[in-house]
Amino acid sequence: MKPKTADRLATIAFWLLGGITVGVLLFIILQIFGRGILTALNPRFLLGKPEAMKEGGGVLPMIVSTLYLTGLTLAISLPVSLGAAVFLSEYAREGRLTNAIRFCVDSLASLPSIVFGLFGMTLFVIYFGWGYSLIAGAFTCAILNLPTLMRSSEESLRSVPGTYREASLSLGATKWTTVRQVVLPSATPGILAGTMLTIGRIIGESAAIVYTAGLFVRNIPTSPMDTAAPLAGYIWYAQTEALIPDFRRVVDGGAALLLLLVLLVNFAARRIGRYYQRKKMAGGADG
Amino acid sequence: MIFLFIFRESIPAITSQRFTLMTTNWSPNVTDPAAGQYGMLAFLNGTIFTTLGGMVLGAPLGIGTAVFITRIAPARIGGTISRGIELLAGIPSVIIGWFGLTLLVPQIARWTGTSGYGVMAASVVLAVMILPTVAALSAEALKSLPPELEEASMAMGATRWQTIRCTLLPAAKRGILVATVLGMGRAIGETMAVQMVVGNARQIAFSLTERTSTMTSRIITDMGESTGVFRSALYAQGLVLLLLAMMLILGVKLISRDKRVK
Amino acid sequence: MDDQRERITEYTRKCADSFLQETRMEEPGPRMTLDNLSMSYGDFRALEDIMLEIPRERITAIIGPSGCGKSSLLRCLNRMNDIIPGCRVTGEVRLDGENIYDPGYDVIRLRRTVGMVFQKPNPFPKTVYENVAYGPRLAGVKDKGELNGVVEESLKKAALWEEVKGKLLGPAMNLSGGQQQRLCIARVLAVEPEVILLDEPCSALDPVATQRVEDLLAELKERYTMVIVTHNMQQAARVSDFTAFVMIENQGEPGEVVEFGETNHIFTNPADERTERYITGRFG
Amino acid sequence: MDDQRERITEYTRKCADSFLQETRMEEPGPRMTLDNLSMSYGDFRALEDIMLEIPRERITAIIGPSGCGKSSLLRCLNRMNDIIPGCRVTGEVRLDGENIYDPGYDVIRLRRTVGMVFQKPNPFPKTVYENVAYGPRLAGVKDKGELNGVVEESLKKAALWEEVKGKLLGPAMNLSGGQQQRLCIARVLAVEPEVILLDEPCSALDPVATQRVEDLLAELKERYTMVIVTHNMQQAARVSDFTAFVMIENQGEPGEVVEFGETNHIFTNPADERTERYITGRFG
Amino acid sequence: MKARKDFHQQLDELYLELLRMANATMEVLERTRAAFRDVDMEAAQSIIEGDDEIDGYVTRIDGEGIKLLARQAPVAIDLRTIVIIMRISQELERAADNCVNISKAMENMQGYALSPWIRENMDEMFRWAIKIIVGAVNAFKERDPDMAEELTRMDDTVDRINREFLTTYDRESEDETELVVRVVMTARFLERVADHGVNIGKEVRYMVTGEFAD
Amino acid sequence: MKARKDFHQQLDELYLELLRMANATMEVLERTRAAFRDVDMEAAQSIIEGDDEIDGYVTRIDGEGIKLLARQAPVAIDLRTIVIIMRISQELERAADNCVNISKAMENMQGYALSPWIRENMDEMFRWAIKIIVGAVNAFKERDPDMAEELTRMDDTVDRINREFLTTYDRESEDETELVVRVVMTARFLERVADHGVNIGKEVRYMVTGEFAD
Ligand SMILES: Nc1ncnc2c1ncn2[C@@H]1O[C@H](COP(=O)(O)OP(=O)(O)OP(=O)(O)O)[C@@H](O)[C@H]1O
Ligand SMILES: Nc1ncnc2c1ncn2[C@@H]1O[C@H](COP(=O)(O)OP(=O)(O)OP(=O)(O)O)[C@@H](O)[C@H]1O
Ligand SMILES: [Mg+2]
Ligand SMILES: [Mg+2]
Ligand SMILES: O=P([O-])([O-])[O-]
Repeated sequence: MKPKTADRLATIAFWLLGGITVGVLLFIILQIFGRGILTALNPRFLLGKPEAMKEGGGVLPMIVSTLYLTGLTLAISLPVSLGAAVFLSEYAREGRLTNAIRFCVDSLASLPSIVFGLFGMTLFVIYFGWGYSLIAGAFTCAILNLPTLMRSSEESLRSVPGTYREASLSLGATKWTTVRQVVLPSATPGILAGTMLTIGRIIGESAAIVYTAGLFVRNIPTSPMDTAAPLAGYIWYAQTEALIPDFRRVVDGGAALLLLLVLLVNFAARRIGRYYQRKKMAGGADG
Repeated sequence: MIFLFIFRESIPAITSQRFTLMTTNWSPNVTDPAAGQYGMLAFLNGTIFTTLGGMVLGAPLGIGTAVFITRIAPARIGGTISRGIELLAGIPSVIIGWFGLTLLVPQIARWTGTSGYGVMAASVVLAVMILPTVAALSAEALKSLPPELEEASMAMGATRWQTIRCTLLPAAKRGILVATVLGMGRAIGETMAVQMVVGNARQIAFSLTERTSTMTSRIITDMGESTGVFRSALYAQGLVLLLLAMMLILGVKLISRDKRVK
Repeated sequence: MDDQRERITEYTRKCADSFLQETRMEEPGPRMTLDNLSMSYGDFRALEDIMLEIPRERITAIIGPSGCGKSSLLRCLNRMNDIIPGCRVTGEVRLDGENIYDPGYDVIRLRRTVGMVFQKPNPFPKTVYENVAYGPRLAGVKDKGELNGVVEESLKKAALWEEVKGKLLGPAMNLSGGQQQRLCIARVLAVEPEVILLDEPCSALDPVATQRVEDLLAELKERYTMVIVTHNMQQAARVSDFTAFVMIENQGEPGEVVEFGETNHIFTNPADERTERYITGRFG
Repeated sequence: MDDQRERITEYTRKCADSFLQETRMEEPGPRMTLDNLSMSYGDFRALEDIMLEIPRERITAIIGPSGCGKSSLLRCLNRMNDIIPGCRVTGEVRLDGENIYDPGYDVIRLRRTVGMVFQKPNPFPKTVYENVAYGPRLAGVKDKGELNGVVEESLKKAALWEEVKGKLLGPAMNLSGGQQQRLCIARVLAVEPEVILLDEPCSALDPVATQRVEDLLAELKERYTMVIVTHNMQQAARVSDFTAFVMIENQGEPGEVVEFGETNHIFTNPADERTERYITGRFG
Repeated sequence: MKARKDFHQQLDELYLELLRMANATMEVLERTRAAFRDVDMEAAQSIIEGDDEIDGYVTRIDGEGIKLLARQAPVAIDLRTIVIIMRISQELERAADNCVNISKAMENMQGYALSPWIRENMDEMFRWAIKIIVGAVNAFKERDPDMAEELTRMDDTVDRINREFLTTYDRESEDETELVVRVVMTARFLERVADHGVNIGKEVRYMVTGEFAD
Repeated sequence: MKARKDFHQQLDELYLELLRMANATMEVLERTRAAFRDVDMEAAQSIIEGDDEIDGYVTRIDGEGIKLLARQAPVAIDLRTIVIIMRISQELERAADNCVNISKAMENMQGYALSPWIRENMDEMFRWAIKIIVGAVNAFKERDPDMAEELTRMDDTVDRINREFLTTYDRESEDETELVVRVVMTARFLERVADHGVNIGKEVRYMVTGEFAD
């Protein structure tokens, strides 16, 4: 009977552990939405301009900054990382060099983002003299995310079964055609998943951008050289400096908004991914 | 390239302050950076202390949750929880930090009669931060175990707990270890949330409720105003973080290489 | 010439044991009896009214087209179906007279008495030794010497000892597919079962490894009652003493046992026309 | 009675075509000729001095124990070995007289002439239609109508049209294993090859799907020269017209062709004793 | 689901080949009957020479049967069919051999006059033997297991006439001993032919039912 | 690598069973020879009754052979061995049947006196026929394909003696016609026995070499 008793006890213990996690999860999500959802969806907050010292500021420029930054970062990092990934997985001969590259990339990937922030500030903001600007933030974020993006893309390219390549080659396709027609399309879901994670990371990123893109702006940034204030950084700023009288409202609302944004992006990316894959699957050789 | 850059930037600090980097005295001088003292031992200690705290709380919880959602809970509940965990992973760290600040710190303050800032708060926040990483990756490791293993064990007359303990956990050991190490990486590198609750004192913490700083929180705090050797000292901290990161990577590599052999 | 004849006579006389006795082996009594067994997955009825007797110390093969319920049937015999949510079983399965579906029946004991080997070799990711020692350990055997003995004996019974005795402490995953499958059999033997169920044990193996496993089964049948599910009719023909042919009459209906009998008979002269059509490849 | 006899006579007379002619088919000329072919992976010599003639519009099976170099031999025939780093080939392989290893030989054209089907069904993760249209598209066919025609025809040749005509735009991955393998064959047929190489095309399929693919091969052999590598001797016996038995004499030595001849002959009366030992399962 | 088209086609082919052989055998029987009736030595000679055709069938059927056994691993009815076809072809060949024997015996009967009794009875035997072979072939064609009994019954008649030759005729006839011996032997050969027919019937029964005849 | 232990054991078993049958058949032949020599009616009767034993062998060997064909999908030498064992068992059975025929013929010879010439020549034929069967069985046991030729040569002697019975004896003997017929037929039966031996030799050749005899 002993094993059976142990079995029963263990089951209870695991239910408890699971319960705690669910509790934490529910608590946080409910708290975020409970506190901030009304503020977040308030048009004045959503579409208003921020106030430095007064109550009642909005966050529109921050939202725009976030989206702008995300777009810019992806525009920089996606092509580079994809190119590198294709090179590494399809063309480069396995050897010391590729392994060294991979090791560096892996190390970079696990470097705390604040170090990138430091680096970005020194290089882009001061050395290049771009000042706090979207472009500096975007480059920093791009470098920050490049390793993840590249490795996840490479992984998904690698996980495309070799049999696809063989099949394509044996039908008389060239290597480049094979990559374009078969390998990339079938790696798309993996690449997209990596991209989605990256987007989430950019939206939520604060450490790397507060001293590169900027902390606070009143106007909606338009040019890449403008100073910007992505939402996550702004929240941090608002609560550490506590200069705004209703900073709690701003932070709560901002948190809810951020969460919504993350959810939205996830959802959209999934949609796009599915659509793209379907198109690719049905699409012809020239697609 | 980035390594080189960081290394070069930290040279001034290393050369000029060779002996003081490993002390606890951190008294930067903003106007004349060269005159300040830049001992980072306190922050190193803070980093390790908070990380360990986070791990002790977060890892068992994460692994337990992973087992729960993959093997114990009915499929529907398990699925819902794991989707929730993914969501938790997507919550920006500032928000978690904000919660730590507004809910946790006052609670701790009330219980212990201190300010509430400090290692304990930071550990709890970190535990929450790494929970999704550990839980999701461990769950993945458990899920990717061939179902035949479980069947084999059950077919030999093992109870569910015996199966989990003697077969599934050992089989997923490497995946779980990797999950834990990655969670640890996240804990070490975490900046904002920790900075918000750790108290940012320039002292070594000997108890759970003392204020202290971690290396990352110190960088973010001082980054805006640093120049010269001061900034270089921040870079030196970055370098230490980098080395830690590389060690972790090597660790993960070793673990997973093992796996490939077997 | 007469000399030659003498030699031939002598030669044949040597074969003292009568051929007659060997070929007509006496019918062994049943070890397990399925009585009116039906099972469903949720609303889907997979098997209906199965009546079957599994003869003692013989190999019984279950053959039939894909999806007819062979695996489901097999898994009823050691209640591995209990794990599958929504799976319901009615009717009786008697093991040495006792109904294993009785509420009070000890499932853990049942699964040690009725061992199982799966389609894909599935050794635990442990050493060879630990794989075999797993079952005895579960049962509480702690003594090192005793464990060693059980491991060695089980591996010998599984015709694997010679091949692995040098790598007992090496990972089981490093063995070849065929060796892994024999290891899984050894692992089952270590818990001293009386019946062994095998669900397509060779379908993931190449022909050479398959041959090895088949040879092993032929050796084991002296001491164990075995039930083997196989897709491969030639395999059923080669290894089994008795064969049950299961099929579904019409799409969506439950599987039923169309014919059960001596393998010799089934493969030379089946009684049911559907069996004949199936084994000669004349379906559809 | 005489009446009955008359009916029998009539019945047999109906079979006008002479049995004699059918059974003794005239030897077809070779489509591909391997001349002194050797190949190595780095330092390891996998095959040595292979001489072989692949008869036109017949199925040639390559059998032999695991690791003897069957797959390597097959992949020499359409230079799929070029992809493997460190792989070197010497000797000649002539396709209709031209040596495909000549420096100037167009590999892309070769691979369209000598198509290949692999062990595991490997359709592209596209629709059924796109899988078949892949090859023609590569060749520059753009016209929708023409493509449709090629797709339909190829699927029909592969005996798959009836099963998939409703799901042409559904994902190929949703097909069953056997259907996927026939789709892969259709995909090859769409580029209008003359020779088709098949590397254990049924080893991942269940017996029913295997049967289907074998039937398909029997139909295709009227128009295509086929070479099939198989682990399964019974399969070689069933489907092929000619059989080559490859083996390694001693561990570490390269593989060689021990015997090549009509399948009938190999399986009833092989000339080489090693072949006999192998096919009757008497090795080792 | 399964098809095994190729194999079953080849099996049908083999089946037809045996029917063709049966046809040829029946023709030989008829020709032997006519040759005996008309004491036609030329016809007898051509029967002896034509035996190669029958032997050719046996070689082909044996080769093809072995080939199918080796290549197709047949079971149940398919296996029985192949084995039995090979066996029936042997029975037919031996039946035809007996025709050759009769033809050879006829050579030695040259110059003797055959009494009407002999002619009548021998022709009767021929008729029955042929009837039995036709019935056996028919049973094979129709896959009729029940014909075996009827054939056995018909064989009784053949046996009866044979016994008449063997007991009544050889005691009472005043023919030359040599002629008597030939005639008795011819009767005996025909009796063998009928026996082969009966064997075929039994083999058909086994082929269809899978039960060996007692 | 491969083993197929079980199958090859069963095949050996079948091989031995055929040798046992051959033994029994040779015994029957010897007993028939003795019975004929001693005109021992009781022995003849016991031979007729003992035929069931031989038939039992055939049934068992057939059943076992079919079983192995159905279950083991044999090829090459294994396949040929099984098919040929089944065939040889049939040849042996028919050889034994001829012994039964001789025994039955003896019943009708009761009361006649056999001339020494007949006795001698018939015993000579018996000796040769037995020699041929022994040689054939030996060829089977030793898997010797070359024996076939020697058997054919030995068969010539049997044929020669048979022809003597058939041409010289039946013309010149003054025995009663009935006796002549029996004696000639007995010779003929022995000739058949020898033929079956020759057939066995050919079948052994096929079994070993895979080539059908011409
Ligand atoms: N867990 C399950 N839930 C629902 N239906 C199931 C489940 N397992 C099997 N089935 C269904 O039960 C039927 C019988 O399945 P089973 O696996 O026993 O067939 P099988 O004869 O073993 O087939 P195969 O030869 O393909 O292994 C099938 O129709 C299958 O779809
Ligand atoms: N890419 C490679 N690099 C080095 N050696 C190889 C490679 N591919 C195969 N070999 C070796 O070449 C030999 C022949 O391999 P091949 O795959 O042709 O054998 P095979 O007869 O097809 O075996 P199987 O039946 O297991 O598929 C083997 O010893 C194998 O280890
Ligand atoms: Mg199954
Ligand atoms: Mg291969
Ligand atoms: O050939 P038979 O001896 O059977 O007439």
